[in-house]
Amino acid sequence: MTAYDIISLIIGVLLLVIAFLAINSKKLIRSVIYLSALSMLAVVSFVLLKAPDVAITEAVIGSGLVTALFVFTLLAIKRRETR
Amino acid sequence: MKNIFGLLISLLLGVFIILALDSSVSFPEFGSAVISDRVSDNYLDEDNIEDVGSANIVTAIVVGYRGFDTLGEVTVLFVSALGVALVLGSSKKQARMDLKFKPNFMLRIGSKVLFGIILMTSIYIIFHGHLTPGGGFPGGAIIASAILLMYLADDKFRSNVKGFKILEGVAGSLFVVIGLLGLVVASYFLQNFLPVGTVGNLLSAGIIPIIYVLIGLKVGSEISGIVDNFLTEEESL
Amino acid sequence: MSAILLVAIPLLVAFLSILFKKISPYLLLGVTLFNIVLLLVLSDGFVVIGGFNQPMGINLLLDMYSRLGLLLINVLVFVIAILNLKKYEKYSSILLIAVAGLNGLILTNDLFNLFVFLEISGIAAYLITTSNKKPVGTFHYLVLGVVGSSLFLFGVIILYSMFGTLNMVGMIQEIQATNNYKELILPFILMFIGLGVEAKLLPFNSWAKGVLGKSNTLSGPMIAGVYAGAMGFVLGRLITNLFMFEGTLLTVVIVILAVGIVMGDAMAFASNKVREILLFSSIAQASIVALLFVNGVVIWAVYLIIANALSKTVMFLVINKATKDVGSDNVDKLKGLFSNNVVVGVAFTLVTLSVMGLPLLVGFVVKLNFLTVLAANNQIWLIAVILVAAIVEGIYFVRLLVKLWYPDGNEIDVKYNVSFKVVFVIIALALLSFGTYSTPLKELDNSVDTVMEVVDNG
Amino acid sequence: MIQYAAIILFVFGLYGLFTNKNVIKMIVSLNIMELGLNIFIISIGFVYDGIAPIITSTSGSGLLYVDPLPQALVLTAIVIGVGTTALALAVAKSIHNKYNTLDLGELEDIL
Repeated sequence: MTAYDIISLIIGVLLLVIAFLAINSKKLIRSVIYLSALSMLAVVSFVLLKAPDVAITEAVIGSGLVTALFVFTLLAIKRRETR
Repeated sequence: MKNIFGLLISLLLGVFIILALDSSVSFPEFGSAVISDRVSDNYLDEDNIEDVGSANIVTAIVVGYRGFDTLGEVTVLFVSALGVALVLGSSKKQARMDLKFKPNFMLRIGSKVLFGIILMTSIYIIFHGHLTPGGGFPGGAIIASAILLMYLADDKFRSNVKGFKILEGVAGSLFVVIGLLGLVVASYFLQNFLPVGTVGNLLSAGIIPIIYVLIGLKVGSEISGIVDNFLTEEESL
Repeated sequence: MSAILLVAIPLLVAFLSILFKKISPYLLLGVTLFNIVLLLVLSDGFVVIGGFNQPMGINLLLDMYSRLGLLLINVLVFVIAILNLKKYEKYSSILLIAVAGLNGLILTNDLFNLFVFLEISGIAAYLITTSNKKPVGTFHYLVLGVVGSSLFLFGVIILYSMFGTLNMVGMIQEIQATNNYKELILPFILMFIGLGVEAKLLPFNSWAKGVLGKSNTLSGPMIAGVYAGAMGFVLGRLITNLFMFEGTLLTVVIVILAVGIVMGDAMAFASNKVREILLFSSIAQASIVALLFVNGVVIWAVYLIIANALSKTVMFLVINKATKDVGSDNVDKLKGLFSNNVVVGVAFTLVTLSVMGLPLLVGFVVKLNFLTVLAANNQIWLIAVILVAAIVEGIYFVRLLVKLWYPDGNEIDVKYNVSFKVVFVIIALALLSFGTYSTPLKELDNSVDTVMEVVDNG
Repeated sequence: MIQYAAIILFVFGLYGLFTNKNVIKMIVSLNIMELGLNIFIISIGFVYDGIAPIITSTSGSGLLYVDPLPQALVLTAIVIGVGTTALALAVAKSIHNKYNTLDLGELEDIL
């Protein structure tokens, strides 16, 4: 087992654990944060798979902007509920 | 209980897919794909690289060989930006959503400085899309995140949404027009009708950098428009 | 002149239309007219994009089969756009994108490109359904649509990693060269299910109830007429040329489709809302179309798609207009709808009888012919299923027609514009003349399988 | 290894989609599914000891590159994913505006 295999094993397991948490967490905001973390891990795996273009795009879009959109939606919903 | 049951079923499905792929002879094992049997061998061929002129082969595929897909993808983003505006915005005037925090002076000025730096990064990434990793999509998204920063740092900030709309429409139309020019000047839609120059130079690869700049502008303005739509609401509330 | 203009021009105009909002409905009409004219003058053949020949680049294929599909789509969108000119101005840009997406979907000869166009037309469809003002239905449609296209992409990628190409012709050649059928079950079933979502086949057609059951004069005919027609053509292309359903898989697919027919007609029979009757009937019809393609009855399947798209457009237009004016789509509330609108009533009746497959109408010709072919193939129990379904269909449609014609003390006031009436009459007449005069489609018989010819001859 | 994880991730997304009734969680599940699919697509083009498909001045001939085509496809797929996610969130917001809940289970009683 090379170092590469060990790293990819760790990343793979982490991906699955965080995905499970994202699906099953009770609070919506946690779910969104886990999704963002998952996206970051996907970036790492893209780098491991030698795809720098995809890694940059996923880093900006996946874990940045999409998370922001999720958070804004949750904010707007929360504001409506408090009113 | 229902949860665990569903989990088991889905895991079973996953294992089934994995086993089916593993037992298949044609499906290559992870890490031992034979590129020379695939179309991609042509893209990595040196003569073809000289013909297209882009050092980054992924860019050569995205904008060159499969440029039509990219046109489609820009359209997807266009129509979903249109849809977000249609679903969220109504005829009434829109105002900023109250974020319930007051930004202080340092934050406002500091974020303006950062805004410039981020914008410069995005321009660099877009212009070097055919040489280094990056290009129109991440570059455009970085533009949008700069705009997002301005929205977050200043609770009164409203970008020029109308300007975005115009930029979006013009950039998209220019993309199609360049494609049609290829049809008229050369003989195929989206054909490269400019000289390609030397592989590795900034001014090389013919229409690829031009299209990537247009894509960057379009993606940037569309995502900024979406962000604006999510951060505003009807004034009457 | 090149077939690429069929996609490029609608896209260009769509990008421009957000700058000129005022005239965008007229732009839409102009573009669809332009496409129809273009389709009549274009010559058949492959269209290369970017100057890269297959397998490196993407190419499009225009042949008799895709030409029919494109004509159907553009004519129907033109008609629907005219009828909704004033009411749904905001949706013109989206309809332009939908036209571009559906044209590309039928034209393309590249599997990943097919996925991209599936997404474009899909998102346009979700947006068209937002005009229903029923966000939950739209959300269901969106989620299932995304799942479907993801499954489709999954299948395409597995095929790519096996054969190293995305071009459909190249892929078929590779598959024939390898000739290992067992490995292909997984990707084919994934792609089939993925397309089945949009085509309203089981198991992912539950979105149809939320979307079509609450539809209006824009979304109803668009989704049940235009989209169903386009997806039928795409499914037919893939089933006849790419998918090789053999052995157990063939049985499974046929059983799923047969269940779809029976379920659709049974649900329609049980419902007392007009729109639900129509949508369940179109689910059943979609399954019949797919079943015909699986059995290799291409020519009559094409016939059936066209007849269905035309008739469902008329039916949804009539019913949705009436529903809007009356405020309910319950059959009993709409009693006597046609006693004041005789022209509309006659057109609707003709169209319905055509769907049921009565003599003199196109539905009859189609049904007779495909049943003959199936009988020649010894598919006895399949014939039985289709016949039983047809009887059930006959019962609920006749029941519906009787109620819509006889007021029975129910007073309703629905006015149809002249433009509506003209459209209904033209489509009904088209269905009639198709039924009695079927020679032009005989010629089609020879020119449907261009892809196979190309595969064989290189 | 990552390939197996990607397939399971895809299936996890499906699982989340069909067990959750909350609109936001369903959209999160959709995203997880798309992420899994994207990683899977990249993984089929991976070659051990391959390098990223970018020509630099130091690279001579005879080098082993990973397959660039899947990377190009994923770039497209990611952007399409953003489009659908944004649209889905907008629809979720309008569901909440109309019914004051995000739970589709509760909505079944109203509809």
